Amino acid sequence: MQFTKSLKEYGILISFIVTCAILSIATPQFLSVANWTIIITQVSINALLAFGVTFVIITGGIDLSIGSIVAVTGVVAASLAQNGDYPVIVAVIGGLMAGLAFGLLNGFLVTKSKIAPFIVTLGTMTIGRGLALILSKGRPVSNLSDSFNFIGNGKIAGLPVPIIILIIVFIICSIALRKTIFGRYIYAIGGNEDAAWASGISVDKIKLAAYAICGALAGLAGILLTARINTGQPNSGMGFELDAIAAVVIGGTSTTGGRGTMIGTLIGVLLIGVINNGLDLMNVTSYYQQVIMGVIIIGAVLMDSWNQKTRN
Amino acid sequence: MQFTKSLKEYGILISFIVTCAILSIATPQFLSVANWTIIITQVSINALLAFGVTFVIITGGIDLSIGSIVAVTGVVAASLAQNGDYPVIVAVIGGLMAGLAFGLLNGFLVTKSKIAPFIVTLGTMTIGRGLALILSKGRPVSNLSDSFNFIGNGKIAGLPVPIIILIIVFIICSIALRKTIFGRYIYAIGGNEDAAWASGISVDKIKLAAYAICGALAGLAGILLTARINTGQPNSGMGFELDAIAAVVIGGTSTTGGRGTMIGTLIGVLLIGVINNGLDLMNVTSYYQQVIMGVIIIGAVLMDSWNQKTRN
Amino acid sequence: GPAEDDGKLVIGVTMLSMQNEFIVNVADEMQKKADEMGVKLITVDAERSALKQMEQVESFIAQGVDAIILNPCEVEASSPAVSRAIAAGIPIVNVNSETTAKPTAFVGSNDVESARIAMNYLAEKMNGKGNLVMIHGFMGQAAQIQREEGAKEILKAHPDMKLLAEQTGEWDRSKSMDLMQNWIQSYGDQIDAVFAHNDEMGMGAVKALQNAGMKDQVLVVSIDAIQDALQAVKKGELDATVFQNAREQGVAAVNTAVKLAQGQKTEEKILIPFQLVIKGNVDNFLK
Amino acid sequence: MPLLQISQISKSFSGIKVLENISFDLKSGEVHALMGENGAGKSTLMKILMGLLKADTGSIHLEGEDITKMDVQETLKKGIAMIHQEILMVPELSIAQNIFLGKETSTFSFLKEKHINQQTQELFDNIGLTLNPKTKMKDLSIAQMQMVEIVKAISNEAKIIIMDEPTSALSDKEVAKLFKIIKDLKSRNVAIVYISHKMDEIFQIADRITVLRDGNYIGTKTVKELNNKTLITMMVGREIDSIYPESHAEIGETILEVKDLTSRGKFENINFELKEGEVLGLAGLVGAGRTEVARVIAGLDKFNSGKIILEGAELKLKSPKDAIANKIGYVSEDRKALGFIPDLSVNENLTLASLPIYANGAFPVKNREESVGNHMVKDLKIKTNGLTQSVGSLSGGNQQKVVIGKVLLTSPKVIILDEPTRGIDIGAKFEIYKLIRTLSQNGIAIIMISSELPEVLGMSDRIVVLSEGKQTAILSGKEATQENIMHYAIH
Ligand SMILES: Nc1ncnc2c1ncn2[C@@H]1O[C@H](COP(=O)(O)OP(=O)(O)OP(=O)(O)O)[C@@H](O)[C@H]1O
Ligand SMILES: Nc1ncnc2c1ncn2[C@@H]1O[C@H](COP(=O)(O)OP(=O)(O)OP(=O)(O)O)[C@@H](O)[C@H]1O
Ligand SMILES: [Mg+2]
Ligand SMILES: [Mg+2]
Repeated sequence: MQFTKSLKEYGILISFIVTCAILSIATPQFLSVANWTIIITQVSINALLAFGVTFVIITGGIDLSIGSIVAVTGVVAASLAQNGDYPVIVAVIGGLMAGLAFGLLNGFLVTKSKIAPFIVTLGTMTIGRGLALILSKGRPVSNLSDSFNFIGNGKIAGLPVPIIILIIVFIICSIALRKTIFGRYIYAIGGNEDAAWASGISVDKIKLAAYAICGALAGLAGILLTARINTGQPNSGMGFELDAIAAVVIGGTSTTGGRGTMIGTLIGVLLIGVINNGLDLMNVTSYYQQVIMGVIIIGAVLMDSWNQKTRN
Repeated sequence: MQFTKSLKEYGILISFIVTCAILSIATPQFLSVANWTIIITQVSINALLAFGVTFVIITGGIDLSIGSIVAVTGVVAASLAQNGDYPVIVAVIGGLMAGLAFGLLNGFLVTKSKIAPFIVTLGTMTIGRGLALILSKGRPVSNLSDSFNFIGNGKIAGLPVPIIILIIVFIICSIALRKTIFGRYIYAIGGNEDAAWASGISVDKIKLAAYAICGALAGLAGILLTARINTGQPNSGMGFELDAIAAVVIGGTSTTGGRGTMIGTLIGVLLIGVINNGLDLMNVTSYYQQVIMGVIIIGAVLMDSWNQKTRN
Repeated sequence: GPAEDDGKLVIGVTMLSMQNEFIVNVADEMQKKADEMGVKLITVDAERSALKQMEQVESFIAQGVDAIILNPCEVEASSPAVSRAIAAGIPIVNVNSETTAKPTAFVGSNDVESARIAMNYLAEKMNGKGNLVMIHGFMGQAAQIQREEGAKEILKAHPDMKLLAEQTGEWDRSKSMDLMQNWIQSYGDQIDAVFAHNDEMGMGAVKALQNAGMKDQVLVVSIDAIQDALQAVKKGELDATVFQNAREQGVAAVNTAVKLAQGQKTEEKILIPFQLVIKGNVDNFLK
Repeated sequence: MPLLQISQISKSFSGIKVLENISFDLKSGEVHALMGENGAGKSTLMKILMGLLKADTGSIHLEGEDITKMDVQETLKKGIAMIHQEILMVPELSIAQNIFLGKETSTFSFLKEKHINQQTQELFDNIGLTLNPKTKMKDLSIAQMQMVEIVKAISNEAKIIIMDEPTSALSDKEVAKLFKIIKDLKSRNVAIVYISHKMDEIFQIADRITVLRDGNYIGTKTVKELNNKTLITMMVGREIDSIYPESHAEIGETILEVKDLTSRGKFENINFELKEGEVLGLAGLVGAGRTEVARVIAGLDKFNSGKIILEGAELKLKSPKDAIANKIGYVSEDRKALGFIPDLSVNENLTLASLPIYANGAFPVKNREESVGNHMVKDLKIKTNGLTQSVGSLSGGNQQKVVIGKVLLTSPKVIILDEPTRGIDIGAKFEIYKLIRTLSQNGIAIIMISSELPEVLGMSDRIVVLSEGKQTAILSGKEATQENIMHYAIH
C-alpha cells in the first residue's frame, strides 16, 4: 500500500504494537471494543490538529496557533449554536470559517513577510487566545443546541460521530498528501524550497494552502471539542499545539520538512492516546503518569530508530 | 563592537527602541529608573533560559524541557535551603547540579540515540514535571533560609542580585559564543553539521556541552525563581520554554541553526519584558494585552525584516 | 503617578486567572463596586503564576498605588508579594484565598471548607459507605491542595467510603471527561460517586457518565457554582455544587481596600461562608 | 612500502554493493588519478579512506599503521585531507573561519581571529587568489567556494590530499592555479589522489591512473601506458571515437531575442539572438556574469532594463513558473541548491516541473509518471536502483542527469544549460552531447554555458563572450578559437 510505503512508519508502528501488547497484559479492559471506541473518540481532536499541522511541518514550517484557534472557533461556534438560535450548519460553518481565517492569516504572513513561521504563529497564538477571551468575555459559552451536541456525542450506525469525522478527514488528508499534485508540491517545498520554486511551483500559494488547511482543521477540532463538552471555552486548547506536533514528530515527520506521512501521524496520535488511556486504566498516580509518559515517548522513538538502523 | 556586528540585530534593536519610545510617550512612569530596575529584574529568569537555549538553537536543536527543569531545580534547591539546614551554597550547587543532570541527559539522548531534539526534550519535559511533583509530593517547599531568599530579592551596591546575575551570565555567554573555539563550533555545527564533522570537530561533544549549559542555566533560573518567590513550586516554569524560545527567535536566531547572537536574545527578552510591563502600566485589559502582545511581536519582527530588505 | 489621577484613589488588583469564570465574576463585582465608589482599579491577570503575581505587586508598589487587592495564586509562593507590599507601607487585601504571610486584611473563605461541605454532602447521600473517585485540579496549585485536604479529612471520618482512584483533570472539562470515560472502563459499576475539585471538571464527569448511560447511578459533586453548574443542578444532572459568593467577596474586598487606603481601621478577617447548592435551593443562586 | 595501502575494500548501501574488493596504493610525491564513470564508487572509496564512511570489509594502512577504523578526526590528524566533491562548507561562517575550522589558532581556547584572517590572506596571496578572508561563504559563487575548498585542504599541511573533482566548477584560469599548487605539493613529497572527469587534466598531471567501473577494480597503469582512447575504453568498457558529435540541425527562425538586457551591478547591455535548432555558447571567466544572465532569462531574477523577446512577443517573467510556461527551461549550475529535491525519488524529481501533464485533474497518474520516468532513465542512462531511489543518494553525475531530465520533460523550446556536464563522466558527457544534438535537430534552441572551452567550441554554433558583465564579442565559424575567446574574455 502507498500509505505505508516509507520504512519510517513501520518502526513507530512496531513501537505502537509493543506498547499496546504491554498495556493489554497489564490491564484486561484495555483490548475491549468499548475501550478502543473511547480511545479513538478521545484522540479525535488531537488527530484533526495533527493531520493539519502535518502539512505545515512537511513544508518546513510550524503552526503554534492551533490551540488558540481551537479556543476561538469553539467560542464562535458556541455563540452561533447557543439556544438553537441558528441551524447547526451555521455554527459549523462559522467555526470552520474562523479557523480558515486564522490559517489564511498565518499563511499570508509566512509567505509575504518572510518572518519565521515560529514567530508568526506564536504571535497569532497569543492574538487568538486574547480574541477568544474578548469574544466570550472570559466566560464559557453554554446552553448549546442538541443538534450541535450531537456532533460531539452522537452516534451514527453505532459509531460515535467524532470517530466518523476522524476517519473521513484521515482518508482525505492521506489522499491529498500522497496522491495529489498538491501533496507532491508540499514534499518538494519542504525538501528544497528553492529547487521547487525553480521548477515552476508556486511556493507561496502551496504554503498558504497548507496553513489554511491547518487552520480549517483546527477549526473543525474546535467545533468537535465544543460539541463534546457542550460549551465554548475560551481557555480550551491550551498546549494542544504541543501535543499535536509531538504526535506528528513521533510519527516520523521531520521537523525540518520534506519527509512524513499521515499514517505516521495517526499512529503518533494513537500512541499518545493509548498511553494516556492505559495509565488511567492502571490507575497510576498522576505524578508518575507524567514520568512514564515521557519515558515511553522517548522509548518508542528510540525503538523506531534502532529498527531503522538494523534494517540498514 | 563585535557583539553588534551582524545586521540582523540592528533590525530588532530598532524595533525595540521604537517600542520603548511609544511606551514612554504613552505612560510617563515607563522611563523611570525604578521601572527599569523592575523590568530587568523581571526578565532575568527568562533571560537565563533564553541564553542557554540560544546555544542549543544555534546548533540546530531545541530544548523544550527548560520550563520543567526550572521546576525540578526549584524543588531541589528549596529542599536544601529549607529551615537553613545547609549553607546556602549547598542549595545553589544542588540546584545547578540537578539542571546540569537534565541537560546532560538531553544531550546524551540527542547525540547518542539520534532522536529528534524536539522529541527528546518533550519527553524530558514531561519527566521533569513529574519528578518535580514526586520530589515535592505536590506541595510547595517553603520556609527557606534568608540567605537563599537574598539571591532573589537582595541588593548588592544598590543593584538587585538577579540583575547582577543576568549581567554576569550574559557577558560569559556572549564571550563563549563569539570569542571561543566552543562558540565557533556551535555555529559550525548548526550551519552545516556534515561540514563540521568532516573538518574534524567532535560534533557530539559540542552538542552535549550545549545542552548541558542550557540545563545548568535553567537550573540557575530555577534557583532564582525559587529565591524570588521564596518557595519551591513544583508547578512553576510551565510554558517558560516557549517564552525563552520566542525571545531567542525574535532576537534573530534562526530555528534551523547556524545563526544568532546573545545580544539579539537579550534584546528579544527585553522586548517581551517591556511590552508586558508597558501594557500593565497602561492598564490595558488582560484580554486585549494578549492581542496587542501578539501584534507587537509580529510587528517588531516585520520591521526588522523590512529593515534588512531595504538595506540590501 | 497614578495617585494623581483626578485625585481618585487608585487600587492595584492582581487576579489569579482571568480565564476562570469564578475569578472573572469576582473581578467584575470589584469593578462595579469601584465605579460606584469612584475609585480607579488597575486590574491585571497573573495567569496562575506566583512569580508574575509578585512582579505585578512590585510594579504596583513602584507606581505608588494607594492599596492592593491580591487574589493569590499560591499559599506560599504568593507570600513574598504580600510581605513586599506591607514592607512598602501599602495596605494589601487578600481576596478569595489565603497566603502564609499575613496581609493587612483578608476577605474570602477557606478553600478547605468548600471540600468539606462537598464531601459531607456525599457522605450523607451515600450513608457513609461506597466507592468514589476524585478528580483533582492542577497538581500542586493552592486550590487543588486545599480541596484535596478537605476531602481527605472527611474521608478519614468515614472509613467505609473508599477512594477508588484519583487523578488530575487539570481544571479542564474535556480532560476530566476523558478521565471519567477511562475510569468507567476500568471500574464500571463500582463507582458510586465523583468528587471534582471544580465545576468544569464536574461537568465533564457528568457528560461522560451521561454518554455511558450511568448518570442515574452515580453522584457527582463539585465546587464553584458557575452558571453552567447551577443549570445542571437545576436539571438534576449535577447533584450538588458549592457556592462561593463572588459578589460579596468582590464588594467586601473593594470596601476594605478603600477604607485602608483612607487610613481607616477594618476587620482583619472578613469571612464569607460557602453554601451548598442542591436542586432544592438552586433557584436562589441562579441569575 | 607505499605511503598508503588500501586492500580489499567492500561497501554496500542498503544491500546494494557499490564497492567490491577494491585495492589501491599511493606513493609519496605522486599524483594518482582515480577514474571511472559516475557512480563507479570513487567518492565512496575516498570517503572510506577519510573515515567519513565505514567499509564493510577490507583494510587501510598508512605507513604500515592500520587506520581502517579511524574517524575523520583521527585521519585528519594523521595527515590526510580531502577536497570534497559536494562543497562541504559552513555558509554562515567567513572564508577564513571555514578554512581554519577544526584547527583554529587560540590562546586558552579564545579565538585569534586576526591571526586566521592573516594566514588566509597569505595563503591567498601565495596562489594569487583575490578574495577577502572575511567574506561569508554563502556570498561566494560556486567557483569561488571550490577554490576555498582547495585552499582549505592544502592548508592542512597533509601528507595525502584527496581531490574529488576539484575543478568541476572552475574555469581554465583557476585550473592553472590548481595545477601550480599540485606541482608545488609534489615537490614537497605530498601524495595526491586526483578524481576528475576532465581527460586532458589527467594527462597533464597524473603519474598513475586507477580505474573503477561499477564498484569493481579494473586496473592501475602509469600515465605513459595510456592515451585518451585506451583510458576511455578502460572506464566505459567500449570505445568512443569523437567526443563531440556532428551537428545535423537546421537552423531556423529567431526564437529568442535579448535586447540591451541590464541588471545593475551584475551585467549590462547584453544583446543576442537565438534561433531554432541553434546552440549558442556563453563563454567567459568565472564571475563574468554568465549565470546571472541565464537566471534572468529563466525568470529567477529581476532585471532593470532591456527586453527579452520570445517569438516576437516581449516576455514579462515574474518567476520561473512563467518561464517554464513560456517553454524556457533552465538547468542550474548549482544542482544541489536549485536542481533537485534530495528526499524525493528519481521519478518524482523527473516529473516535478511538468506534473500536471501526467495527472488526471489533481491526481498524478502513477503509470503515466512511471512510463515517462522509465524513458528518461533509459534515454539519459541514469544509473539508479530504480525509479523510487531518492535522488539524494545518487552519485553526483546521475543527479545532474535527473535535473536535465526534469527540464526536458517540460518540453521546452529554449533550454539554458548552465555547466551541464559539471561532474559528469566521459561516457555520460557524450550522451549529453548527443542529446543536445537531438534536441537541436528537433528545433529546440539551446544556450550553453560552460567553463570548459573545448566543450563550448565543440558544441556551439555561435559563442557570446562576456567579460565582467559586459558582452565583448559574438564569435562564429573560424573566429571561434580558444585564443580568440580568451582574448575577449580578459578584455
Ligand atoms: N548514502 C548512500 N546511499 C545509497 N547509495 C549511495 C549512497 N552514497 C552513494 N551511493 C551509491 O553508491 C554508488 C557510488 O557512488 P559514488 O558517489 O562513490 O560515485 P562516484 O564514482 O563518486 O560518481 P561521480 O563521478 O558521479 O561522483 C552510486 O551508485 C551511488 O548511488
Ligand atoms: N550569491 C552571490 N552573492 C554575491 N555575489 C555573487 C553571488 N553569486 C555570484 N556572485 C558574484 O556575481 C558575479 C557574477 O557571477 P556569475 O555566477 O554570474 O558568474 P559566471 O560567469 O556564471 O561564472 P561561474 O563560472 O562562476 O558561474 C561574480 O562576481 C560572483 O562572484
Ligand atoms: Mg563522486
Ligand atoms: Mg556560472
